[in-house]
Amino acid sequence: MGIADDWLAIPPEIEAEPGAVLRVDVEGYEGPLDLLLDLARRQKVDLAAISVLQLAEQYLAFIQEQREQRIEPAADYLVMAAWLAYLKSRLLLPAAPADAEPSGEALAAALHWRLQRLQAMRRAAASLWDRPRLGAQVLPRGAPEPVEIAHRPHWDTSLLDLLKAYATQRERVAPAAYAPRTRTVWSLPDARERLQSLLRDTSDWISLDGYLARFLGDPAERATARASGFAASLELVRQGEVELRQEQAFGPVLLRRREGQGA
Amino acid sequence: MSDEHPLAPDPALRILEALLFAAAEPLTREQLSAHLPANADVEHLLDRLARHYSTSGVNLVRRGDGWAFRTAPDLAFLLRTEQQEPRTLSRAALETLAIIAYHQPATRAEIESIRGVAVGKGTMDILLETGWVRLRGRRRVPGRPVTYGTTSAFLDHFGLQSLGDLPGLEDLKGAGLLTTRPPASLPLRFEPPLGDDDDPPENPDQEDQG
Amino acid sequence: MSDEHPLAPDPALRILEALLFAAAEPLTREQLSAHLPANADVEHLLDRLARHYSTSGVNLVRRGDGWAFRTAPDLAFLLRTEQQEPRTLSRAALETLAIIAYHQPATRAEIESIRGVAVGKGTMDILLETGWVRLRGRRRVPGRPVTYGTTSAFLDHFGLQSLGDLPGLEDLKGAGLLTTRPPASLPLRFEPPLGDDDDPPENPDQEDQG
Repeated sequence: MGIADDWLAIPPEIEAEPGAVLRVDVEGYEGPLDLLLDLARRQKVDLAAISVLQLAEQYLAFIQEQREQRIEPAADYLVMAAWLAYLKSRLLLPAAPADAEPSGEALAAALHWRLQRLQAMRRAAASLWDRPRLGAQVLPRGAPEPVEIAHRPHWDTSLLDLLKAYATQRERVAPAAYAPRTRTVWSLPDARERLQSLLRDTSDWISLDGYLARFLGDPAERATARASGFAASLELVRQGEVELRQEQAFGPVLLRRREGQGA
Repeated sequence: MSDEHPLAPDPALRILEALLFAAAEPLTREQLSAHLPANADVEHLLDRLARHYSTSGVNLVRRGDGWAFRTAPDLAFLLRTEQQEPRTLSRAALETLAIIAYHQPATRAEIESIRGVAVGKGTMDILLETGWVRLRGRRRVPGRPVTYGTTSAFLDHFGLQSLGDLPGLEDLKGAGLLTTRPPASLPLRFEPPLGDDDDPPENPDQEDQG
Repeated sequence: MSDEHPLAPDPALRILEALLFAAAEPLTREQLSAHLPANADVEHLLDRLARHYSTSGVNLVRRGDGWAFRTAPDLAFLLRTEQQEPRTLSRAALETLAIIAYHQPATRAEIESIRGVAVGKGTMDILLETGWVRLRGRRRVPGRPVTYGTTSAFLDHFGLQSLGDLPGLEDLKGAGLLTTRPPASLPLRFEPPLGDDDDPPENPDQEDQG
């Protein structure tokens, strides 16, 4: 990488030496390119016709002058100075036949192009600013009438929703015809009486369920009949009138009249 | 007909045009004439400019002491855009709407007696905002309570040709929406619950207020 | 010569006129055509309207994708007394703006290589704050540096129809001054921030991310 590539790189931090010369930006210039452009302008010729060699010498003289005043220009000015010194040497010395480095003329042309480009951008900036600008020479509508945004609700309610709502209310307020279901319940005395009358006629074991089935046509009454019948049979056992037997868990409950009792 | 601007030759009119266009507030004749030659007849120029813009999309109008460009009144709609926002009616609003639809004209007290709860003011406001419910008039009973009914926008929205298209109770039952038959003691649709001392609903033409 | 407005018969032109008059910012063709019949030739209507106003105190001008009414530039003398300079830019900021405008999309390194000096952070902040400069995307090179470009507000502020209207653009292009590398005739690698393995700046359309 030649020095030509380096001169615009971000300069390394230069360590401040105590008591040494002041390092400052060159007053009034925005960087080395700006300084070069200004020096070029002082040649009072068109930039296209400028002598790059002369420009390099002026720059180097300017920097030297600064240093004599014990002012050390900022690093990028010095990098440019080094590059220009190199350029000058390339321009003055004849190029060696097998020289890999670019010719002095090519370096000078490149610098020239950079200066022209910067100057072109400066002129463009100025002519841009000289245009009739909005708010300065051209005005927009002073009293714009902003567009009002009206939020219009869109109700997503369907006829079905409406009808459901109506039906729900009509049902809610309709007086309910509440009729508690009456159930036949066998009382214990009834059950006892019926068991007694059944057992009176036989001395065999009979199944409680089988006996109930004989009496009951309505299956809805079977639960109450079984509960009351079983409770009544226990009562009869306690009084010594009846024997109860069950062969296995959940098996049929069998009952028989006690011998010597009853009729 | 040419599209060329007929004002071109008159620099004074161009100046007025630019000044009035750029001004944030109406400009008075004095403010305008400060920019014109001393002998300019500002009043006359303003009249010409106003006439020139009279059929345009913007008009030059007088505002107090001043003059200003304003959008032509018939184009004011351009400056409003509508944004639809989907919204859902609350259950209370929907039920109230249903009662009004079936029992109109209905007073608030009647609605409340059917719903069994008070109707909030907000609920009625929302229904009026939907454009589906309107004030129909006043019942001729003590206190002259306001009656509510539905609008043609209501019919439009729900796809009904007329109120007679609202399904009857039997239809609702047939559709499985009603499981029990409401007792006859509740009023049927279109029959306001009139007390003994109520007048029948007035002629809607007399009654309408909107 | 009549003062009657020759646009009167065309409702579409009146609508465009009203919309553009009412807006402070340029309106795009899409924004305008939303208010016109579907078959309206907006481009043609805008041309007619612009021609109609071309000699008026107010002109209809194109600003990038948008159109806006603006006071005629030759009447600037009127306004100078009324208006204060709305904004001034430092020399550094103005140069940076010009470089971005002519070289966009441009990275900070490219701006710095043209100016020969680092771009202060404050400078870029100020330019972004003006609303004239925006982040355009990232260059597809190592480090993916951010690229900058101008906005439609930039066109509006500087009275440019499009970026093609930038003063002297064609001459600068012809002179080879809008490249970020020296012309091929210069056998030099000259841009230290970019290495050999850098891609050239891409097509802005591909590069844009926002």
